Amino acid sequence: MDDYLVGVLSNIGIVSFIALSAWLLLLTGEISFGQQAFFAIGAYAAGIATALWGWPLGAALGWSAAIAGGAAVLVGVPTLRLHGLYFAIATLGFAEMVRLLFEQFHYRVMIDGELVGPNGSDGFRGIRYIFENDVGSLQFLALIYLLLAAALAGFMLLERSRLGVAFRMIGEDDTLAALNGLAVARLKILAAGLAGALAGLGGGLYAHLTTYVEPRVFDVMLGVHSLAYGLIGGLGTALGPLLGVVIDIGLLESVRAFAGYRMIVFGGLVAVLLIVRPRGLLDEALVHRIGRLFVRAPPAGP
Amino acid sequence: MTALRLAGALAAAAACLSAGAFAQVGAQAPQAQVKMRAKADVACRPTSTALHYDCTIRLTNARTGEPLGGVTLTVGADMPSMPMMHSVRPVAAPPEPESGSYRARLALEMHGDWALQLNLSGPLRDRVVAIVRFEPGRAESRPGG
Amino acid sequence: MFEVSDIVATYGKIEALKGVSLKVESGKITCLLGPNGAGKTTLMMTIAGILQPRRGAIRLDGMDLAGLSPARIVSRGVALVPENRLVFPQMSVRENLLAGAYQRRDRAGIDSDIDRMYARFPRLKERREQMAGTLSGGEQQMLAVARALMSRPRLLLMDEPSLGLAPLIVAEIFEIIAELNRDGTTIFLVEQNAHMALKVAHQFFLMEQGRITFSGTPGQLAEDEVIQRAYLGSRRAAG
Amino acid sequence: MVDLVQNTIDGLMIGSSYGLLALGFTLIFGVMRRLNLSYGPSVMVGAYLGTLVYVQLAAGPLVVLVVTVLGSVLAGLYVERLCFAPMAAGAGVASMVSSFAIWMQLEQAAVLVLPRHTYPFPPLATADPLAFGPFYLRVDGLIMLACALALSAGVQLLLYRSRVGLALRATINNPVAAHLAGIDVRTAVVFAFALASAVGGIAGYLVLATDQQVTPMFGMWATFKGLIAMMIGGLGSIPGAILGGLVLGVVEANSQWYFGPQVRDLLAYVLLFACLVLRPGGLLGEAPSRQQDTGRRGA
Repeated sequence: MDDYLVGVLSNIGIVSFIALSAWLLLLTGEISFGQQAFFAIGAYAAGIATALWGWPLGAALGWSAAIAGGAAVLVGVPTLRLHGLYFAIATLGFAEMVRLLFEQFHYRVMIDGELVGPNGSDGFRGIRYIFENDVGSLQFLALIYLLLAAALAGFMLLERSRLGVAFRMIGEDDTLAALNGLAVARLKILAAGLAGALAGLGGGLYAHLTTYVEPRVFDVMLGVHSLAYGLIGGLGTALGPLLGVVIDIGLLESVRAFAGYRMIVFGGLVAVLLIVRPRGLLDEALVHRIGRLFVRAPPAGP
Repeated sequence: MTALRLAGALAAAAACLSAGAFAQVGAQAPQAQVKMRAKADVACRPTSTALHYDCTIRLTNARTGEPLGGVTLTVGADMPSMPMMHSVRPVAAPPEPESGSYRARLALEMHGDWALQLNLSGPLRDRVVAIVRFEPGRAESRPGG
Repeated sequence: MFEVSDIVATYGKIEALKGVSLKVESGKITCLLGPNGAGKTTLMMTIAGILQPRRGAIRLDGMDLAGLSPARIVSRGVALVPENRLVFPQMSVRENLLAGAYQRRDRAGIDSDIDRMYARFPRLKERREQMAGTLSGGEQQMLAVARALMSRPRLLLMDEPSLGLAPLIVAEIFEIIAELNRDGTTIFLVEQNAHMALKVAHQFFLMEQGRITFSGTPGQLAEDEVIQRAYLGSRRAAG
Repeated sequence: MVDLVQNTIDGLMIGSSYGLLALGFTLIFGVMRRLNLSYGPSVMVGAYLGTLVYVQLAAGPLVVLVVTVLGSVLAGLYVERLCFAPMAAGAGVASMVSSFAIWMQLEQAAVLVLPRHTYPFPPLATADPLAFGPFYLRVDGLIMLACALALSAGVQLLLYRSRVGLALRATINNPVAAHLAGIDVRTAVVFAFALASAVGGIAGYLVLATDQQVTPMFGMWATFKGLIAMMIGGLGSIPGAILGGLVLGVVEANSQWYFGPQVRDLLAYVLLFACLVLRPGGLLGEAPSRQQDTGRRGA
């Protein structure tokens, strides 16, 4: 495979994590403009762990997921009392706070005669783990998709579990869900924590893929894109956001013929798509219909 | 509290999973000792075609400061403000007569700040990132690369 | 003469109206009875133009109203007092009345009509600068009626005007309905409270599952045994 | 102390432009109950057209103002047609994401027409600042403040004293009841978009004429400043929008002076976040009720 293809596939895999993260919150009925904050926290945490502390990659990735998930739970407690637009703007405010804090964040350590570490708005260079340890780009690609597959398998299990049903119930109508005895607040915080951990894991992978991060990477653009993926691809299944990413990054690549008009064409396509299918390509109805093709007998409840 | 405990358990599971995945990848390459690192200076000039730039890249050994010749260099580009959205197909940067000097011609999609990814292979496998602001008629590197 | 013929309307794939035809005589009070979910509100919303019919015609004195926008329908002389007393909660009583006259341009006529509404509904006059959302249920219903009248409708549609109101207020509302009719307004109302409707209405229709299943005068209605049991409640069962 | 007062004066002036942006935002939000992320970029398109006639045709300030406002209105209506009009009720999130996609589109269109990073914008006033004792008042800042107050008063009058204002408020209050009262809700929505874009266009003109330069980033800047000011002041409140803008301006000016530009931006978001968590209704708005909950499925 040529480097370019590997690079694009790696990007698709990594963006999928943050897209899944935003989608998980959409599932519970909340719109977050702020998942890029957890992606950023994960990226910096994992980068610091390998480049400054000499941790192995696996530990660093676990750490990035844990710290981002923890941060998401902490932020979720005050913000999830808000709803709809208020929650969306609060997440946006939080994410921008995180980005601007990283602009102020200097933590540089002399390693091998070179200052390494986050340097405010000049970014964090030299997250060279995969180069120093001879992890090939294909190997890294495999790692990305292994983790993504694990996350997807988790979602598939979630969809069949009581927890998944609970999330969807809350997403449909949280008052009704509460009347049915669900601990809505805790479940939402759980969803926020899981979503944060997913984004953090993606961030950790991203930092090691590019070897370089800077606060600007994590601005609102990334967050709104990741939200859009779920809506383009469809809200009915965890494959929806992935399809969204493939369409976006894949389509962006394929309409390269339009050169400078790319965003004009793409923006228009998305707008038209959302008119035709406001809940995305793989919406609940379609997923249900496809599901019926494969499952003759009704699935047994837990 | 069950929900939060479950969250903790899932986070731990995620950590274990990633650690497991690492074990496969990392097992082949035990933590290397100090490895050679590259440092790069990038200078770009606009060409007569809009959005096309001629870049001269000087690679040095980060520790000794000696010119770094004989590596295979490709140059990709990404926009930090739109990460992973504008990955430009990497171009080969053939060496110039002067040792450690390479030249690449970049075709960008829009003006603005780009993170040039200098991918080194051959005797040294490394990636160096240089931030360059491309504008119509000029290009300017951000120091610190 | 107001006439609905063979109206079909759907909610998604569910046919809510399956070919409804009925006639409302000018100057009379006509009442549409029917159980919950029969399609009565759908019919009202379709006549008012909020919902578009799949097919069929809606005619007021020969003018076709089907397919027109709600604003056009109001300007042709049809006003709906919707279910659940939809008022503009953060606007004053007076502004609600002004909004009802939105299709009219005669400033002086509007002002004198507002005074007429105040005369007819003295409690609205007392509360004219109050936000409509702070009114009681009965007052909101009166405001909704007054607002509909502000467009000077030839046909007034009312969707369950007594719903959720205290018996005394219900009696007052029906008195107003009778009064409006005496002043010459044609009224077509949906009502569950058949006892009250029997006192004022001249003509009845019964709607079940999206179809008209009975039409007749109050006398014929009272004679029909099935309707007796279902809508008027047999005295034996009640006692 | 002198610094504090001077910063506050400067902050009030720049804050008045934030207030105008918030005013436009709150109008669209009030009518649609949806978030128009393309609001700032529409204004940016107008400003780019203004710059175009300035750079290419050496047009005077008045022409630039008219072109900017008209361009903003046209772009705003384009967004309304594509992202809001065709969306069914209940597709609030889709509208928002769609308006984001159109943001990307507008930004690229602007860059295609004028590819450099910055372009000059004609200055609002070149007169020296007025001195009052130790304090200075910038003339362009004063014009900005005066325009903001006059425009918000004008919009308030329009909403509360005119027929079209009645239609708009009725639509905001209860769209179904507005239909039944004979109000042409679609026209009211289009009018709200046009009005909001025009207010945004004027705000954009005032800001850019003070900065004397325009970049494609202005779209994002305008969206976020308007959004923050609107939320601080209270969603749906016109005096709240202006007040929120002024508060944001004062906080920014002082934090810029004492801590630098990065902390200024940080504090703006801290203010937004704290406001939302502690007082979601904003300074003058009403606390959100479940019915007004937007962006959710039912919105």
